[in-house]
Amino acid sequence: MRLLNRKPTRGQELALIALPFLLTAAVYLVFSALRLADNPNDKLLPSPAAMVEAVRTLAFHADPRTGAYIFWVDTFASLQRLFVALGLATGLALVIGLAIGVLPVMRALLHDFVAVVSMAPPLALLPILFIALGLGEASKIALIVIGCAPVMIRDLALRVDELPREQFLKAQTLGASTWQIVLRVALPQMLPRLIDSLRLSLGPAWLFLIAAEAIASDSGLGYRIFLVRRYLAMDTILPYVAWITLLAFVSDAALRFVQARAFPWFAAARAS
Amino acid sequence: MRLLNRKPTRGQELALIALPFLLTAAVYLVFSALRLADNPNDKLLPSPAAMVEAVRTLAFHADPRTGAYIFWVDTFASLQRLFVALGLATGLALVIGLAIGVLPVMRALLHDFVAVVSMAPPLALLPILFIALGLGEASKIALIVIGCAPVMIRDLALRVDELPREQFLKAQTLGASTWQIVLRVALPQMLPRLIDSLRLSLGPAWLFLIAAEAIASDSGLGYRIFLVRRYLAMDTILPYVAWITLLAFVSDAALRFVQARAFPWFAAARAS
Amino acid sequence: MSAIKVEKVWKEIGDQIVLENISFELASREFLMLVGPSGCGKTTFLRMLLGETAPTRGRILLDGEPLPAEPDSRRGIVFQRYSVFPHLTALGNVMLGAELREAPLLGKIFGARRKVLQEEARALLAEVGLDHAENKYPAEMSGGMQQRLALAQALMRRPKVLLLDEPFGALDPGIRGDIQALMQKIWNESPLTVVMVTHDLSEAFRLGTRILAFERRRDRPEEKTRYGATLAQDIPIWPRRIAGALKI
Amino acid sequence: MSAIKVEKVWKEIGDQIVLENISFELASREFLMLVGPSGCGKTTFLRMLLGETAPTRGRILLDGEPLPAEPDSRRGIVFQRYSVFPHLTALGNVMLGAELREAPLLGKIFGARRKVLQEEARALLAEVGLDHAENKYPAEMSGGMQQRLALAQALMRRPKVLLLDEPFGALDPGIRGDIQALMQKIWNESPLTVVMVTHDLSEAFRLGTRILAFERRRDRPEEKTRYGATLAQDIPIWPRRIAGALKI
Amino acid sequence: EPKKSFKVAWSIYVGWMPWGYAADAGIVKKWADKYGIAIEVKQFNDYVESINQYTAGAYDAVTITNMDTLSTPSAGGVDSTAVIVGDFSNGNDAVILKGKDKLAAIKGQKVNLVEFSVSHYLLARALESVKMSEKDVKVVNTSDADMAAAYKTSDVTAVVTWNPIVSEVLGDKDAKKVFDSSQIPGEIMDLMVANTQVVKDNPNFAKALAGIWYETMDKMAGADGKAAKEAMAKASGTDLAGFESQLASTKLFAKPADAVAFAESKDVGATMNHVRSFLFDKALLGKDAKSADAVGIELADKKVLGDAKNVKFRFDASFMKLAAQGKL
Ligand SMILES: Nc1ncnc2c1ncn2[C@@H]1O[C@H](COP(=O)(O)OP(=O)(O)OP(=O)(O)O)[C@@H](O)[C@H]1O
Ligand SMILES: Nc1ncnc2c1ncn2[C@@H]1O[C@H](COP(=O)(O)OP(=O)(O)OP(=O)(O)O)[C@@H](O)[C@H]1O
Ligand SMILES: [Mg+2]
Ligand SMILES: [Mg+2]
Repeated sequence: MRLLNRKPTRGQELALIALPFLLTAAVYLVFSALRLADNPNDKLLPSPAAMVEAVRTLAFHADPRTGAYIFWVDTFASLQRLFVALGLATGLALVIGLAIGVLPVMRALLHDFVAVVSMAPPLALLPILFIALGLGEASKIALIVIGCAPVMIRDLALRVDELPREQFLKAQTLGASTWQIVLRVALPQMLPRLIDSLRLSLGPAWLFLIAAEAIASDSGLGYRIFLVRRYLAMDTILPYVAWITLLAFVSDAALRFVQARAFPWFAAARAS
Repeated sequence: MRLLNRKPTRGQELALIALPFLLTAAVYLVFSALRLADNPNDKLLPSPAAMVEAVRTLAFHADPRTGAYIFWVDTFASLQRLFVALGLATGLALVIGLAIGVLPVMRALLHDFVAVVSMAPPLALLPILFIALGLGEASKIALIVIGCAPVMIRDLALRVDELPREQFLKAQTLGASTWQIVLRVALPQMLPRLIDSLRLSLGPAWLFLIAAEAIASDSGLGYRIFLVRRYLAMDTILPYVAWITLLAFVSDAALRFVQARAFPWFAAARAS
Repeated sequence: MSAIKVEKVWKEIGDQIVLENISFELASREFLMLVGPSGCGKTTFLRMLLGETAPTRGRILLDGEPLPAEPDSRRGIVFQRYSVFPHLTALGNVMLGAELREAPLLGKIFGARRKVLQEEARALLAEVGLDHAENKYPAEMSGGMQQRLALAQALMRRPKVLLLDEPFGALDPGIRGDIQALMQKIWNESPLTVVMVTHDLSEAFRLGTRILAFERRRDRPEEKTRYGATLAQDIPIWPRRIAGALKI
Repeated sequence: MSAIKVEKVWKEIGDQIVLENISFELASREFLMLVGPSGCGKTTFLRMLLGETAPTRGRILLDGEPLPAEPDSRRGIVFQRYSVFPHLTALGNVMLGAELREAPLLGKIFGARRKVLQEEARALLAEVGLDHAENKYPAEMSGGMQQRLALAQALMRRPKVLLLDEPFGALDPGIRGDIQALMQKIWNESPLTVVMVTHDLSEAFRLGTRILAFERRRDRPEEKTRYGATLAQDIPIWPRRIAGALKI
Repeated sequence: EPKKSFKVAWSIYVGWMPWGYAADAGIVKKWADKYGIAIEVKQFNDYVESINQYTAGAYDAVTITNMDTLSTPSAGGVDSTAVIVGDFSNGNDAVILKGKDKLAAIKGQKVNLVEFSVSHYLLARALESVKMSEKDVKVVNTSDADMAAAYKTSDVTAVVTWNPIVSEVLGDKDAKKVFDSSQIPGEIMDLMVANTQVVKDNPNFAKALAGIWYETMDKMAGADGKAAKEAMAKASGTDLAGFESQLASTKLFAKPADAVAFAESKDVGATMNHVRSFLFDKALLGKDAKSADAVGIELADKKVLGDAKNVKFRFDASFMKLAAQGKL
């Protein structure tokens, strides 16, 4: 039978899925053990026990001075920034993307500008951003928005373009005004596509968040990673990275779930 | 007439396209002039003349110590890293993406693993990367590859999935082996889609490049930006950012051009 | 009343002449069938009737007045594909026209008035034979069901003119027969003037009250851009079909 | 020789019984038409003949041997859509089968041998009436042209059995007539056993040598999963059509 | 014009951790209230960004070294006054070689450091001490955050960096410290620098800063000093022992009088001379600078180094004096 037609059984499938994860873990453990045997104080590849210990201290022991549980404070601060920023970016993308997609005048005005802006590396403009917005939450959120929104706007405008022209004509024969077309034809069909776009933006958003927190912050997962990086405290960094990965993965899954639930028509419409 | 149906004339269109660019330039000039009036040595928003001067020095005057034309050396170093890395990422995406998309066994093995890896923030894992690959070009290129490839792999596997099942069946009735199906059915249809994916990766790739060059380097656009950031030399940073934007924009246009030229069947096939 | 008058209409697209000097008058309540070889400009002509694009020369009058330059609710349309909204259920699709009319701001009706509109929409759905599918999304329907739905949707807004561009071209023959009968019934019962493009001559004779054939007289490659299609034939159907007077 | 024997075949998908106890024998060179209401399992049956999916119970024999469990070059197929490769020209699509046969590693032939294959492919293209379109990509072709191309592509590999799943369902009636004639010509001239699914009874009678009708005897909702479709009718066409002996 | 609220930027470094502690412990608020003003003390993770923000005018004062003051705000036209000389690096910055214990062995090596930072300056001074110059080595810019990891790679053989990275790197068996800032005592100063115009218009702001600083110093020396240091250790991502070891290589002026004495000593002038010629060499005194004299530096005794018409960097011991006299 051709390899292409060979489907693993459920059991084989689970084994195959687990394999690369286990392999990665095994490789880590071997190298960690080797390094630790050489130098018990090696910080680069700490033992699992050391990582558990580090996380336990951060997650379950209140900071004596402030009474805060650092791990959770960091997580909360980062997630708050991330969600606020992605919310803003999504809102912007929806409004501007729809405008560009639906209105020829707005397309002329903004399409090329957004295309150029989306190519600019926002990290290099940080000093200006910080001056304009101060060093508080605003500038961190702004960095994420500036990093993610232009791409999302372009994506959404493209998606509006992909709606069959016939839908707009049809709506007009049903008496729809421009506003009504946006509201009842374009917008509801863009919402599930916006979720796709948002999912794609999760990765870059985390990147910008970490970069912003690395520069000016006093809490957050990215802040902590950069703070302890000076000491090469991989026993903290690695669990933090795993935790960020997990958070991103869960957000992604949640978005997919929302998409399937809230827009039952979408999966079929996309397939056809 | 509905706003939706109102198309600007060619002249109006050009004016509208130019407007936001001119506006941005005007806002910059006003604020720059205000700050410079206050402090003629202000570094944050230098005058256009100062920027031209800075670029001229870097681009047309050989560095007295090394005899190099810094601007071009930086550009060349960065582009080389970027292209090598994107080439590698593209190759990886093609091979692994096709494998996941075509072979159920490889899908079980790698699909979820790649999904998880694509969520990990690569910047935080730099120390391990350094140890594994050293501090030279390899680790910079690896950072870009690690940052871009998982997303491209996922994207490509998804695109293979989107090929109608019927094509694979049809090919089998024409006697194709798995290998032949990959080579003559899946691969050629993936190439133009890979260009789409590559275009989407340009933004993140520049981001990772700049981040990598900021960490350890002695040339490159990102290196220079972070170096002169130490004394807030925005007269160098801003032209560099504009230059990066231009380079990214041109690469994007070039990729679109290649796609249209090399795959004449693709535009129509995508539309239908 | 919804008579159409076409006066010396020319249409050029780019530097190609697509239609050349088309003139005819169409009385109210006619069922006009537009036929002609592929690429002769039938769709282009329909798009001018819709107001999506304007004639290069000449003009089109609707009830004696120049046609508005954009689509409006007097002219309903059913395309070959993409005629219903994928994000709305069958009922939502049919109600949309009424909702847009009555709620300029939100485009959505609530409360008691919604109930009334729903009943109206359900009656239309029943008429096109979709009474059991009101909660289905288009993607869950066959092509034939979608085109019926598109008809019901267009009728909800009570257009004076109904434009149809090969609405049944993609359907299976059996299903096609049903929907043709439905189409004739609708034309018969509603105050509609119908213009329908088709590739299928037998369909044209079965449904129409009049058949117009477009044709490119000169179709050699070097002539293609310099001469457009003209009105080649104008065939009234005999015995005459008269809307409302006819039993099927 | 390419006789098919179907022995007490059952097919369940999930916990729904789709087909129930289907048995029949098909002689070599027959042109079998498979008809039945939508959803009765015609496509499912064809997919079993193709080897894409296996019967739950019973078995299918091809020339006395169990059917291989995956598609191979003895059984060609034309689907309703997606039957040609969008990235290859018409000529490339037709040549593909031969190239795959002769170049296991690259799947591509060069040089003199390529010229020979090209001529062969051109002859086939001419036979299906696409001689002027050999450099066109499928997206540049109409639906009818694409289905002709799919036929030529399948024939290039000289299958013993040709499976067709409503290949002309989406075509306009005029074009449909042409392609039906073509189909009959092909069957007549090549050593083929044909199994074709159709919705169109008149097509079935026009082309087939034998008609099988599937039907769900019990189709009330609560019975739907517990009883599958069975072979309801088996109609030989009279006067008998015999491949190679018949003039159209 | 006088203003009521002020913003101070500080970044995470051993000599500046007291600022964070002072903010958390309410010392900042106490002194601000005393002078009827509001002071916001903002922590930066990234030192460079704090300098940039100050230079761009978003902050009124910043914790910064003497060298960076001259190269960035002062060269950028922002007239700046060193209100407090908090400490100088006394071993906190070091040149470290892998496997070689003589500085001279650095010849021909690649040296990883943060270019244009005090590390770069330290390297220049170190090379001078063995009659070499920067031409004898190859400098590779490397971010401080990644220096510890970079050292562990085989292609890195020489680094110049600061604490806590120095102790991190020295944890390695073959890491040898061949030169450190204790060999150029007093040359790398950690300052609290404020905008001169702001200080002139609002002397109370500078007084409050001095008040905050020396009260915090007292706290650290006093009974609950251990708790204070523990808090600072935690905030800088380490533990008490790690923090103490960093403090050990920092000459912290716990008493204002010591700081005054240091600021008024001749050594400051000599140091600034070294610093400005180093910066001029690297073209960091501005593009139009024709000589190291381009930017004027006013010392505590009002003597000016360089262009007296373009004084942009001033040492002012008066506020520390007030603290020493208990007149705040
Ligand atoms: N947007 C366009 N740009 C350029 N040419 C066009 C455009 N639309 C139509 N044409 C040309 O106008 C002519 C008429 O096209 P039209 O679609 O009206 O034909 P048709 O009679 O509807 O054909 P069919 O029966 O295939 O639908 C064709 O030759 C076509 O090439
Ligand atoms: N992959 C599947 N999963 C679940 N049910 C399926 C699947 N494929 C087919 N079925 C079910 O099997 C039955 C037969 O489907 P099939 O497509 O074979 O019918 P058909 O006779 O070809 O119909 P049509 O004329 O509409 O093409 C249907 O009731 C369908 O719901
Ligand atoms: Mg048409
Ligand atoms: Mg079927």
